[in-house]
Amino acid sequence: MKFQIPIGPQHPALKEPISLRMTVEGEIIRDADIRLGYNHRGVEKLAEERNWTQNIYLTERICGICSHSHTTCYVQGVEKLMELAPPRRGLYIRYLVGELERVHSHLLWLGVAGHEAGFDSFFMYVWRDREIVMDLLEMISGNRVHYAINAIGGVRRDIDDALTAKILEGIATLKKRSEYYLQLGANEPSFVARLAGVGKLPKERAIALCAVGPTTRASGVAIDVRKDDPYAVYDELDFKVATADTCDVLGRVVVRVLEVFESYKMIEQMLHSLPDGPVAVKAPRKAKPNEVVSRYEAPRGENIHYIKSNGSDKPERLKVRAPTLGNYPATVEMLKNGFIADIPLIFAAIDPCICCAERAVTLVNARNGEESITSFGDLRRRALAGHHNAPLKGNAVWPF
Amino acid sequence: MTDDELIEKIRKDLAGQALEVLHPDRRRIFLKVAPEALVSAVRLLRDAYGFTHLSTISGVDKGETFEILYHLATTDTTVHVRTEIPKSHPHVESITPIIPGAILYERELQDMFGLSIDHIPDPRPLVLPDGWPAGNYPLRKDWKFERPEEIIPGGKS
Amino acid sequence: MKIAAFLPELVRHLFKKPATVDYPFKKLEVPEHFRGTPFLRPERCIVCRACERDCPAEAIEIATVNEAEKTFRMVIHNDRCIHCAQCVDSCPTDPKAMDMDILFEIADFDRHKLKKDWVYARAVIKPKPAPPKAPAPEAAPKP
Amino acid sequence: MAVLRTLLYLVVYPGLIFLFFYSTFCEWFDRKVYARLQNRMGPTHTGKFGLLQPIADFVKLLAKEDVVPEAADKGLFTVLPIVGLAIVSTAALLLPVWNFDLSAPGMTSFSGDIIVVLYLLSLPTLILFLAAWSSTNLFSTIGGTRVLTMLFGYEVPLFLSVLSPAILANSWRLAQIAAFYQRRPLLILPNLLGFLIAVVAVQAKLERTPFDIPHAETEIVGGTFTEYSGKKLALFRLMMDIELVVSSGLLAAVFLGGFPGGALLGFVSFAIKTLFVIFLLALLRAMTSRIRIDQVITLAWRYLAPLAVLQLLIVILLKGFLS
Repeated sequence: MKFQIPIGPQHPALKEPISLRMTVEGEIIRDADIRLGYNHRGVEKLAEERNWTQNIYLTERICGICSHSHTTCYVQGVEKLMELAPPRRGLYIRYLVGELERVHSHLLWLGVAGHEAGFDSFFMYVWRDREIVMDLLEMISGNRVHYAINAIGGVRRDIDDALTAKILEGIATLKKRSEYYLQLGANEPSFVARLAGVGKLPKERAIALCAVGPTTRASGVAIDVRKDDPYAVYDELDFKVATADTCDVLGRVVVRVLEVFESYKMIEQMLHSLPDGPVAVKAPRKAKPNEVVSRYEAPRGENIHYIKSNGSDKPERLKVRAPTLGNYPATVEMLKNGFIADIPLIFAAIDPCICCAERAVTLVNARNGEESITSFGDLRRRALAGHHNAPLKGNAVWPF
Repeated sequence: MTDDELIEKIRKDLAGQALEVLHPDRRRIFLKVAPEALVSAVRLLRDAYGFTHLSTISGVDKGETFEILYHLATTDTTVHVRTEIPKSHPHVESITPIIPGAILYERELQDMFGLSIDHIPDPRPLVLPDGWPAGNYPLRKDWKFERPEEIIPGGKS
Repeated sequence: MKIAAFLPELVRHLFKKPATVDYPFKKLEVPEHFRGTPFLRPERCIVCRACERDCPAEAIEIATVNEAEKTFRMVIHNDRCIHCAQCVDSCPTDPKAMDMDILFEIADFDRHKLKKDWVYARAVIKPKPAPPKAPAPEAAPKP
Repeated sequence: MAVLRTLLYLVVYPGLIFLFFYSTFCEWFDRKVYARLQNRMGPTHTGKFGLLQPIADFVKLLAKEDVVPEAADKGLFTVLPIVGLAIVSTAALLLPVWNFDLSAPGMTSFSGDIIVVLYLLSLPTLILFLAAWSSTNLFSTIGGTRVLTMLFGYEVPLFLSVLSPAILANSWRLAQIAAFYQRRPLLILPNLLGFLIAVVAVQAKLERTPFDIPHAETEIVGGTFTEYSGKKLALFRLMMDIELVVSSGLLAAVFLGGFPGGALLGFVSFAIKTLFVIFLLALLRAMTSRIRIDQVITLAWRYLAPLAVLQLLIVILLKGFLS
C-alpha cells in the first residue's frame, strides 16, 4: 500500500518550516518532494531598499546559526565594490570569528544528529561543550548568536591578550572533548547502526546535483571554497580539506568532526600570528556602479552573494544563495528508498538552514484524503470564529 | 589552467558566441553570450573545462531587459555566464538537462522575475505561496511592496 | 565498536554538579562588553540623526518637539531593536551619546513598556582644539 | 472485615492510590536519574526536589482541552485509555507485595499468576495499537504498526527469560518463586543473563530509548499518541508509569528475590528493588540511541531469543544437577 506522509511544515524533526512529501510503501520511502515557501522573507527585495550598512544586519539575519558567514560574504563583496582594503588585523579577527562559528555550528549539528537519532545523552553532552565556544564568541563580539562583528572595512571590535589566552584555553578543552566524541560516535553500536549506510549519495550524483559543503565532501568530492578560491587570509593558513568516501550519513558526521579539528588548528594559527595595527578602515557611504561575486565557505557549504551597485548608497541587486538550497536536490536523491525512520537523519545530515519561504497550510481530510490549502488569513478567521463560539473557559468543569 | 589561458581558450571555442569576456578579478570571469547560445555555451564549459558545479543563477531587472547570470565553478576558477533577454519576450532555455542541480534555481527565477524557462522538467512555483496572485513578480523593479501599516496597540510612538 | 561505550562518562557525571544553571533563581554573568539595550545620554546628543539613518530595524525615531528651543524627542523602540549597536558605532560624538547597557531581560507583556523616550535640548559641542577629522561630515544633520 | 481488607487492598495499598503516587515517584526518579546522567538538573522546583513534578504534569494535562479527531472511532478512542489503565492496575495487584499467604492461594496470589501478569502486561501494547489505529492519523497508524512489529520482537525473549527462574523454582506462582530465591539466594546468580535479557525486553515493552520507535518524535511526531490530548493523554501517561512500576516489580519479584517481610519491610524492599531496576532502565535509556524497527527485530531474534534459550538450557541443566 502506497501512501503519502507529510513531514512538515510543522514537524518535531524540523526546526524550521519546510514541507517534505514522502510517498511511502510500508516503512520504505519511494518518492520524495520538497516544497519551500513557508518562510520567505523577501530579503533580496528588502536589501534593495536599505543602505550598505543596514544590509550587514539584514544579511546577518538570513540565518541564525551561520550568521557570520552571510555578513562576511556580503561585506567582502562590498569591500571589493568600494575598493577598500581592510587592515590585516581586522581580517584575522573576522575569519577567526568565522572559524569559531564553524566550530559552534558543527558541534550544534553533531548534537542535533544525536537528537534526531534519539541519542539524547550525546546531544546534551555535545551542547554542553558547545557552550564553551558560544561563550568565547560572546566575549569577542558581545553577543551569542548575531555577533555583528563585521563592518564594511574591517571588524568592529578588537581582541586583547587576555581574550586570546581565553580562546586558546577554550580551544584546548574543546579539542579534547571533540576527540572523545569522535571516539564515542564511532564506537556506540546503536548510533553507528543508525548512521552507517543511510542516505547514500554517490559521487557522480553529488557532482551532477551541485551539492555543496560537507554533504559533497562526504561523497569524496573535495570542494571547499577556502581551498579552491582562497579569500582573505586562507592562503596563509595551513589546513586540509576533510573528505570521506562512504557517501552516507556516517561520512557526513566524520567530515564535520574532522573539519572541527581543522578549525581548531586554524584558530590557533591565526591567534599565534595575529598582526598588529588597526582593525578597521573608514568606509564610504556610496559605491561606484559595478558588480561582484563573493564566495564564502559557510559551515554548511558554499555561500555565494552576487552584489551589483548603481552608485548610490543602496545596492541595485543582492542575490543570496545559502548553501542549504544547493543541497535540496541531493536530499531528494538521498531520501529515496530509505526508511521512514531515517528521514530526520538524512534531512538533518545536510544541516538544513531553511531560509527561503512563506505561509500556507495544507489540510488533509482524513476521511477522503482530499487536500485543501488554507491561507493564513483564512485560518486566522477560523480560529477567531472557533474562539468566539467556544464555551466560556470559566464554566469548564474542573476534572476532579 | 590559469584564468588567462582559460579566457584565451573560451574566446577561441566560443568565437562567434562570446559577446564579451571580462576578467575583473582573480578567479572571476564574466562571459556574455546571446540567449540562443546559452545552452551550448554551458554544455561546452561543462564538457571541455569541467564546470560541473552551478553555484546559483542570479537574475537582474535592468529596465527593458532581464539579465541572467549562471555562476559556474570548478575547483580552480569561476565563470559567470551572462545573458540578456528582453522583458517583452522573457523566454530562456532550461539548462537542467545539462546540470540537474539547476532545477531549484530556475524555478526560483520563474517565481521571482516571471520569466519562463522553456523545457523545465518541473515548473511548479517554488518559493512563493500557493495563493500568490498571478502576475506579481517580487524582484522586478516595478513591483513595489507596500508595507501594511503596523498596528501596534496604541500606535508607534 | 564496543558495547556501552558511553557508560563510563555517564556514570562519572551521576554525582557531579549539573552543567545547567537554575536560571530564574541563579544567573550567569554576562561578559564585560555584552550588547544589551541601547540608551541615550541626552546631554551629549547633537541630533545628527546618524543613528536613526543607520538603524537597520528602524527602531530609533527622532522628532522635533520645538524648533525654536531646539528640543527634540528620541524614542527607542526596544520591541523593534535587534541589539546590533550600530547606533553606537554611528554616533559621532565623543564620548558617545548612544550607548549600550548590559540589560537583557527586557521582555514584557506590553510592547509599549519596551519603549524608552527622552525629551531633551540639543547639545552644542564646543569646537575642539584639534579639528576632528572623521566625525565632521557625519555630524551634519540629514535634510 | 475481609471486605474492608479487600477494599483497602484494591484502593489504598497496593491498589490505586498507592500505585498513583508510587508510579509518579518512579517517573520522577527515572527523570531525575536520566537528567543527572546527562549532567542536567531534572525536575527541581515543584515540591521538594521536584518530587511533585509528575503529579503537576498529570494535573495540568487533566485541565487541558480534550480533542477527539473527527474521523476517529469515538467510542474506542475514549475508552482505550481507561481500559489500559485498568489492565495495568490489575496486573499490579498480582505483585506479591502484601497480603499473600504462601500456603493458601488467594485472589491475588495463585498458581500461574506469573503467566497472568505477563499477559496483562502484553495487553497495553494491544491497547496502544488500537489507540493508534482508531485515531486514523497517518503518524499514529505508522506508530501502531510499529508497536505490533516490535511486540513480535521482544515478547518471546521476555517470556523465555522470565519463565526460566520459575522453572528453577518449580512454581508458577510469584510468591513461591520469590520465597524460593529468598531461601537460596545464591541461585539468583545463574539467572543473571536472563535478568539482563528481561531488562532489555522490558525497555522495549515500555517503549523507551533505544526502543521508543512507536512514538519517535523526530520521525513520526507523537506516533501512537499523536491525536491524544488532555485527560486521555494523562491517563495514557499514567498507564505507562504504572506499567513501569509493574514491570520492574515483576523483574524484582522473579529475579531479585521478591519482597519479604510483611507490609512495612516488604514495602521497603519493594521500593529498593524496583528503583534499582528503574535505575538500570534509565541507564540503558541514557546510553543508547534509538534504533530502527528492522534492527529491533534483528536484535531480538538474533541475540536476545537465542540467549534466552541458552538461559533456559542453563536453568534446566542446573535443575537436573540440583535434584
